[in-house]
Amino acid sequence: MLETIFDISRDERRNSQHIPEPPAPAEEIPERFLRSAPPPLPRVSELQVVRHYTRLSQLNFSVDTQFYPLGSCTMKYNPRACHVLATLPGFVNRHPFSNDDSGQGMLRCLYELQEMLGEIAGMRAVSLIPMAGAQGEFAGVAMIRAHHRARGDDARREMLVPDASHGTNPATAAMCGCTVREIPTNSDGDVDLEALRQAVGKQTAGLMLTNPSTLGVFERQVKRMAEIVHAAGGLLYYDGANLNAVAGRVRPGDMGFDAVHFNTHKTFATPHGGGGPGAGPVAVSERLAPYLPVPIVKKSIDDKGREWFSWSGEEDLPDSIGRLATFAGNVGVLLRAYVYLRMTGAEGLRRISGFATLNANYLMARLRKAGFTVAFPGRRATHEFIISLKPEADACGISALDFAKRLLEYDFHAPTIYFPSLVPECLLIEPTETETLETLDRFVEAMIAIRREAQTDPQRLQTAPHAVPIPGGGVGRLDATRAARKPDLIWKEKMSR
Amino acid sequence: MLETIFDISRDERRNSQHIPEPPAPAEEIPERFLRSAPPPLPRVSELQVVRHYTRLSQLNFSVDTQFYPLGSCTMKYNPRACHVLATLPGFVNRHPFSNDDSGQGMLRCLYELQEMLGEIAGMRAVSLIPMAGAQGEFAGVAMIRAHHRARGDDARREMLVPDASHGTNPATAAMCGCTVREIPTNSDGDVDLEALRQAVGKQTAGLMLTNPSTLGVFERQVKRMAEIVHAAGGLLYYDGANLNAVAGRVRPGDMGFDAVHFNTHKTFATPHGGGGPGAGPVAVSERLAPYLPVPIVKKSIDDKGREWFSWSGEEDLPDSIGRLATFAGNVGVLLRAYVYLRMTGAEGLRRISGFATLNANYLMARLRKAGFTVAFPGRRATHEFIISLKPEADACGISALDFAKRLLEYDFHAPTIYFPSLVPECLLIEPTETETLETLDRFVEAMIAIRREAQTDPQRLQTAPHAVPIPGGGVGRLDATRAARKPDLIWKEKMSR
Amino acid sequence: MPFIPHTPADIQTMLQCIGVPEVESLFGEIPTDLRCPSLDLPPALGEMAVGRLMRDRAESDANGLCFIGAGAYEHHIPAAVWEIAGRGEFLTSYTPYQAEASQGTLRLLYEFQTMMAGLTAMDAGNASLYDGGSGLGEAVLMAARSSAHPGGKILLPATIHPHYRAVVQAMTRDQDLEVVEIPFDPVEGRIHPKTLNRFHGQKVAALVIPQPNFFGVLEEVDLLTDWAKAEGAIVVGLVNPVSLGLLKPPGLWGAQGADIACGDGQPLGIPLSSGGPYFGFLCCKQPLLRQMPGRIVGRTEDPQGNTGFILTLQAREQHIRRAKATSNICTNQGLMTVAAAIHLSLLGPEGLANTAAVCHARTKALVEKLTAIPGVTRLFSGPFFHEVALKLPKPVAPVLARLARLGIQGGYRLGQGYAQMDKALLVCATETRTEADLDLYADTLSWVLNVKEG
Amino acid sequence: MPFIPHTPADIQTMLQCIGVPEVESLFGEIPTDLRCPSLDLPPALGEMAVGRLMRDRAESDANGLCFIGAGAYEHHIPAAVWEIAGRGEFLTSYTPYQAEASQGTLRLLYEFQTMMAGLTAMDAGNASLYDGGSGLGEAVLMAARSSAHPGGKILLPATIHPHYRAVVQAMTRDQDLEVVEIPFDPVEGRIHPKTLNRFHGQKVAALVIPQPNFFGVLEEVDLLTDWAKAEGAIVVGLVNPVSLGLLKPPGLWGAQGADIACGDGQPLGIPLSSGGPYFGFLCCKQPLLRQMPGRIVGRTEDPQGNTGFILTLQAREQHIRRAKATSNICTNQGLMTVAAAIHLSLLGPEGLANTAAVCHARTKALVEKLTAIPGVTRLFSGPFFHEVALKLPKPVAPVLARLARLGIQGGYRLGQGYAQMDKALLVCATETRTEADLDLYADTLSWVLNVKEG
Ligand SMILES: Cc1ncc(COP(=O)(O)O)c(C=O)c1O
Ligand SMILES: Cc1ncc(COP(=O)(O)O)c(C=O)c1O
Repeated sequence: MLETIFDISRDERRNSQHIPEPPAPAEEIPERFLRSAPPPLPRVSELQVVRHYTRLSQLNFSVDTQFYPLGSCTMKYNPRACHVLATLPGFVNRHPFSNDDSGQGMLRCLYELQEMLGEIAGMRAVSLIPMAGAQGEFAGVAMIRAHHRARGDDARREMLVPDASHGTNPATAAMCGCTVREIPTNSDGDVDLEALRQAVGKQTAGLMLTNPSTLGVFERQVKRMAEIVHAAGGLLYYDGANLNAVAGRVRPGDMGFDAVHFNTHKTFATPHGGGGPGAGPVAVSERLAPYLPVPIVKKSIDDKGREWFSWSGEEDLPDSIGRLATFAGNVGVLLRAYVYLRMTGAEGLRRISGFATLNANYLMARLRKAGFTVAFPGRRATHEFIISLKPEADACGISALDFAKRLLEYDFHAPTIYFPSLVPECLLIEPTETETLETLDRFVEAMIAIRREAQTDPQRLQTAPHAVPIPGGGVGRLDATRAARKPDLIWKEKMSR
Repeated sequence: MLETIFDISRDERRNSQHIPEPPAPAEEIPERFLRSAPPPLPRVSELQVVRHYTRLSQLNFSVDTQFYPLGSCTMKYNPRACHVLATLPGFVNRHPFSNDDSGQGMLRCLYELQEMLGEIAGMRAVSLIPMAGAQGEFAGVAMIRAHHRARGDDARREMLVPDASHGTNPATAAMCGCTVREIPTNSDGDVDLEALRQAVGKQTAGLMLTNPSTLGVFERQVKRMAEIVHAAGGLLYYDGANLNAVAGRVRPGDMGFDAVHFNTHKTFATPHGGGGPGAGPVAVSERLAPYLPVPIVKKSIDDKGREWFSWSGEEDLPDSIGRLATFAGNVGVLLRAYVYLRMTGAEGLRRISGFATLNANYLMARLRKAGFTVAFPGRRATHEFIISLKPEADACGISALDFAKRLLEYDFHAPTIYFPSLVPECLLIEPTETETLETLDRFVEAMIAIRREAQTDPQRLQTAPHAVPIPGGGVGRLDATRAARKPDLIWKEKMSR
Repeated sequence: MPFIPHTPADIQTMLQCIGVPEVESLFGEIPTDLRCPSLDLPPALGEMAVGRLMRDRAESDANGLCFIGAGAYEHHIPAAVWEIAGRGEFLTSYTPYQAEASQGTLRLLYEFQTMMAGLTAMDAGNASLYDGGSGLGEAVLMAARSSAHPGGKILLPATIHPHYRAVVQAMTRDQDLEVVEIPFDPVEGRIHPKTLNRFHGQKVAALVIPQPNFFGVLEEVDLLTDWAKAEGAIVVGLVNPVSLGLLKPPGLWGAQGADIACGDGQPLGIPLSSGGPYFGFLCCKQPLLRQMPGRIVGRTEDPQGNTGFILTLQAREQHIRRAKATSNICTNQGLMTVAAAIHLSLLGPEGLANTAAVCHARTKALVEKLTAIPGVTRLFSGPFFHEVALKLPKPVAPVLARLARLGIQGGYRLGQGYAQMDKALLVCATETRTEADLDLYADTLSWVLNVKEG
Repeated sequence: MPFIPHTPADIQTMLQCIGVPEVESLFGEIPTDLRCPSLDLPPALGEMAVGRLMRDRAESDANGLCFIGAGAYEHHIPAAVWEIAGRGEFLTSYTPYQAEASQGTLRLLYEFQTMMAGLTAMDAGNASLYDGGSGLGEAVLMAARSSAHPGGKILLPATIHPHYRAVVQAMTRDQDLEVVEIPFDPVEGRIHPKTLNRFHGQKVAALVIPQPNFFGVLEEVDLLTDWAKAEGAIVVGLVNPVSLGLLKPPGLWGAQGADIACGDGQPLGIPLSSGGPYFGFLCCKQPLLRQMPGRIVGRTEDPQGNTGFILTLQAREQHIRRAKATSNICTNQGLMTVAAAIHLSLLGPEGLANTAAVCHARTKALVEKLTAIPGVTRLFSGPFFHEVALKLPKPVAPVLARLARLGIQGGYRLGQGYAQMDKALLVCATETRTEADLDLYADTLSWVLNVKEG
């Protein structure tokens, strides 16, 4: 059993190589400002730290170690070159307020990234600032509201979202002071156009849409939807989380959207880091350009005729929705995206969406042939697709959760479960383009084997995982209810023997 | 079951990001020089490579993940700072034949390392060239022979080594054209002085000695030994593999040795890298200095009065035994040792040997109290010590090997077994100074538990390990005989489906 | 094909199984008029060529000797921090939805939460927000939601980082919250507690207290906290985590302590990186727990009684609660918290305490050296931590430009964020600055100030 | 205490258990007159200070644009190579004595052996030697041991790297082996097969054949191999592993192939690092297997029939055979082979083949540009791989010094290794050199050659 770092802490243990000599006591800081006891941190040796966290790391499933078909998350291979080149000393050691002279390399990369993202989105202008997709959404909706406000129409405070939309969409709308109205999906997985028509009106701020949608299908009537919303005076926001399915093939701008965010950590292969960081740059059409969050990289020509890059802030964009990040957003993440795009180029990007789609459709076809229930059997899969385990649940008394937990024991990370909630007992499966045919086939075999187990030994699933087979770290299925009922969120035991 | 990289190879799979565009065919290279088929390498994607080798890595026990008390190997914590600072771009990108101007930083470090090692050894001059301990030994014995040769006494070709000496000692002597005579050890673990006295003579080239010896005790009569050998016209070589026990406290030069090698990968914390690289710098007394292997870093003062460092070769040391490395030896490893020594200083070095010794003596005391048989109960342990499992073997029919294999299942790397061969069923245990008391205590508990198992369930040991619990990589005890009988050393199956 | 493992044979097998002739057919549902011809992007380069390009660009970015703070601080980062945080299993996993397959990340986050709650003397912490500025925005929204005076005023001192205030503005604009700026005392460079009296009884929802404030000055946190609590307001402490090695933690301010503590985690092992990725931390007292935004990890058990860790209190979050969630945050700054947990473990209590003390001592020494230059004086009289505002005898902008050309990043020009401060310079010296660095700066500044304009 | 975890309480517990009053007591067996007072070493520095010191020194080491080869080559190293090879489990494990706890290293080494044997067309390979030079030394000793003419001549062409020949000298001096240097044809820059005829029937134990040779020239390996085999000699092929992407592997030279192949593995993903750590590789045909020095990994099974890997044929090694071992080598260059295996897997057959082809093409282009400069000519006429010896109109040393000051490492001065070659320069261009690099070199060299002396 591995312990926490606090269990292994001991009084008076210290790493003097990291402890600066204490100066003379800080007399001129009055007593009342000072803490009375040293901060409660673990006292462990450097070897203990290295060993503890190295072993902790080994308890994770990750793209580097397992197939990780987590739908909507695009867990593809993150080229190490992106990571290594974005963390070169010149980049990581620069202070955000260092003068622009000292950041021309970085600024040039970001400027070019702005240009590339504008082209990929089919949009006029780009701000790289948002630090994740959800913040990109915030920027988008805030810009839509700024636009209405500027037109003297601040009553438009209702945001439309499909009922299958990702949780960040309605949550974002709410953070921007909008009420949310959900539009139903029809049985084909497209938005119900009639319902949309009835929903729009003078109150409509806009519509937020993911396309391909979170149902794993391409919203075919997107242009009609744009017409309806635009005709009603609303604007359209494109949630770019699923761009890996269509990058280089379809552009949100061409579909009629007014704003879009990218999830660089999905489409452009930034590692997800156990939860982040990512980046959520936004691209907008001409009419929203004045409202982009600042700062933005601008290019000018200096007195010697050379290109010169600098941050441009509120002075240049007086109508901006303002600042969303303290400095310039997740620069290091954006550099990773830049490197990735320089390695793929336009053709590579097209290939990525092509093969992401091929892998998803192949996996869907194989699972369907194996008798699994595909949520939208009449539709092509995009880069992901949904199967419903409702039949298995009804027949064997197992749930999608049970299935997912058992998959871990087969050494696969589980797909996304119970999202979108429209489809009962669903798995949202996104294999990504970087996985091999052999891996997909092994996954299909595991799915079939588990279904067989569901029939013969449902308890095997219901109690899975028994212990993910990792030394010292194996735990069986964890009790989520207990965790929420009496939250134990920090270590409270005494921290030394 | 993980496969080899060849199992997952597929025809026509390729990583185009690493494949340069082929140029026009190399017409001017005549056909007869060219290979007819592409080289037989695996065809795998970058993700496959990353996943395959990441998972392979997880199959290893290592200092970063386990207690690794492998006697004679000094498996202590390797500070990450040494690794990171020795691999800064300025150091790793420099060509060995780049001009000295471009290497002043590196050369200054190596020069100072020479100085520091000379001080630690109590010797006059140092060459950093040897690339491991064994090559350091080679340098030492070759210098001893060169010394005799220069004195016109080339008949001295017998090298004395204690019977407990490490295998590299006699093997080195043989590579230097010496015959080897082993000197017995007395029951206290010291060399039998009388036997030594009788062994020396006109044929004696010298004596190779490790002190503390591989028996985990300090050779108390070392000065008498030096006198005996010197009196007979031989020279003394100090195998520095065990220096971690006495560094900063006793100097080989003061003990009477003429040459010494360091194992930087032991004493100065270079990671062992699954087998290497290490470095084996040699330090020598005045009389052997002319024979040091080249090149050596020398310091001069340039025309502007600044210190200037450069490699000095055969020109400056015409009597050198010559070159042992193509370039300048394992520079990167030497830089690690330099960083380590700058962090410890003299006091830190003394502390290291102090606590290495404390840990070993504590572990020995605890195991002895628990009823294990210590090989030299009358002696202090140095940084390591030996226990013999002969009583357990006789009583339960288990062997030291069985014990070692069972320890793996307790998540400990096994100590060195069956070396030195003088002590039957022995474990040579070296805990090192970087391990905590808690870890030592857990190790003792495991040893006690295994001995109990030996009594109640010897088969549990004899068949251990059943599978080291690592996902996909667990193997039970491997058949060494089968491996040697019909060697299967390379993958011969066809390399694609 | 870069990053795509498919062989021609694989592609055939797969297309056959799907029943389509080519990959393009899979896009048949996309209306043809939407399909775009090829994009105008720079041509694809191999890794070697991109490597050379990026190395050239990185080399042109040199920071020089840095005396800027202003929200981002150069600290010693032990080499082990990123060696371990960069391991593939941390780097390439996602939010730990499948707890049993993510115990590494989860256990680490539990430890991280504990460390942050311990540093701030709070009862709980979350698993990170984007950065300090947006973290403060979330803290303000959280305070507004939890306050006894819903719709009341949010008091935001002008001694808070100007960019933080801008972010709070942007994040609250569409919420119809009344955010009120509190002016500072121009002599002391901090809020004079009396300034607050004019808000007495005016339904103050929350007061944000920066410690140290943007000028590096220490606010009278006890008095301010007591005042706010008496008004029934939520107190949000905005703190520098390294300063907490030395300074009283927000949870202990005044009689009752602050309710929420937040700040930027960058000083805890995160490189400067031109501003990001950093991470925002957010901790709170028990009663506010269910108003917290972001991921939270809890300890629980499996059926065998093994301890395990899991994302918990998810009913606060967007993926469950949608429009009613406490925030829209989904992806956070996970990997940065991995680094921070490792960093704090390596430093330990004494490491953090001494680092804070040395930062203070170095800044004090720097200020002594700089104010020895004729015409250079301290702008404010309040006690400071590791930043100090100076007044120069000349406008700051050209001085900084000149210093930069001489390899010194001399500080933050306060005129950027505050009116009428064109001659004010904010300087910082952390434990990374040696005595020789300070002397070099003082000598160079002295020289620059004496050079004739031109 | 740096790297020592003991607390005062721990120390007391431990001393008590041992039964001594203090740590010093543990050294009581060391004669007092041997104990030294404190050493004169530089004072200990914290990691931060050492970091700054090393960064300053590394920054003063800049390589510039490099056209030197001469045994060490700048190649593209995919970023993934060291990201994975640097993982703690590879970095901090030891020689895999406990096979069941070292399957990672062992399986990788088996793969590495296979790749090297495949590249060289041999039957087996070992797990590395120190470097190319010492590896050749071992190969020569191995050949001498295995030869049908024990005590016979070892023929070592002068077209072999001068340092390699020096290492062979040093390693064989005390073995009483007769190592004979073979001169090269001054026009072609390689061994003229006729040169060998004078050794006909003279008990030649072994012939070493470099391909390409030190001048970059391709030797007539088929003819040389056939001659040596006819004499009953062992043939040792000394090869550049990248060249084997394009060139015929030693195992296929002549009618029977070479017996041993060796060389330096540096071009396979190992950074230049001023000369090391690199690794030597050694492969051989089946009959010589038990004469091989170094670790060898074999495939075997556990009782359940699981495949596993283990160190094998240990009866050759020093720890078993002591004075009768095939070599004294113990620690080898393990981690470098980890990098090489990953590197070769990432490149694959086409990657290595194209790299070799591009190296050749770049060098060809470079030579065309340089020989367009008046007075610069090729020194030798033989076909080349990726290095070429040039004759300059002036002594090379000052030209190189001047080029270095302009940021170009222009090549290897052949006068260092060969008499009467003071105007000869060995240049190399790998796939890392762009067309623009070549032009820059040509322009700069042309300028330097035209500058008036003084
Ligand atoms: C469809 C969709 N939209 C939005 C988001 C939010 O993006 P982020 O997590 O980067 O904030 C996600 C992330 O999972 C998503 O899948
Ligand atoms: C006592 C002793 N001598 C010599 C050596 C050889 O050193 P190296 O492995 O560095 O060649 C060792 C290595 O294990 C050793 O333990």
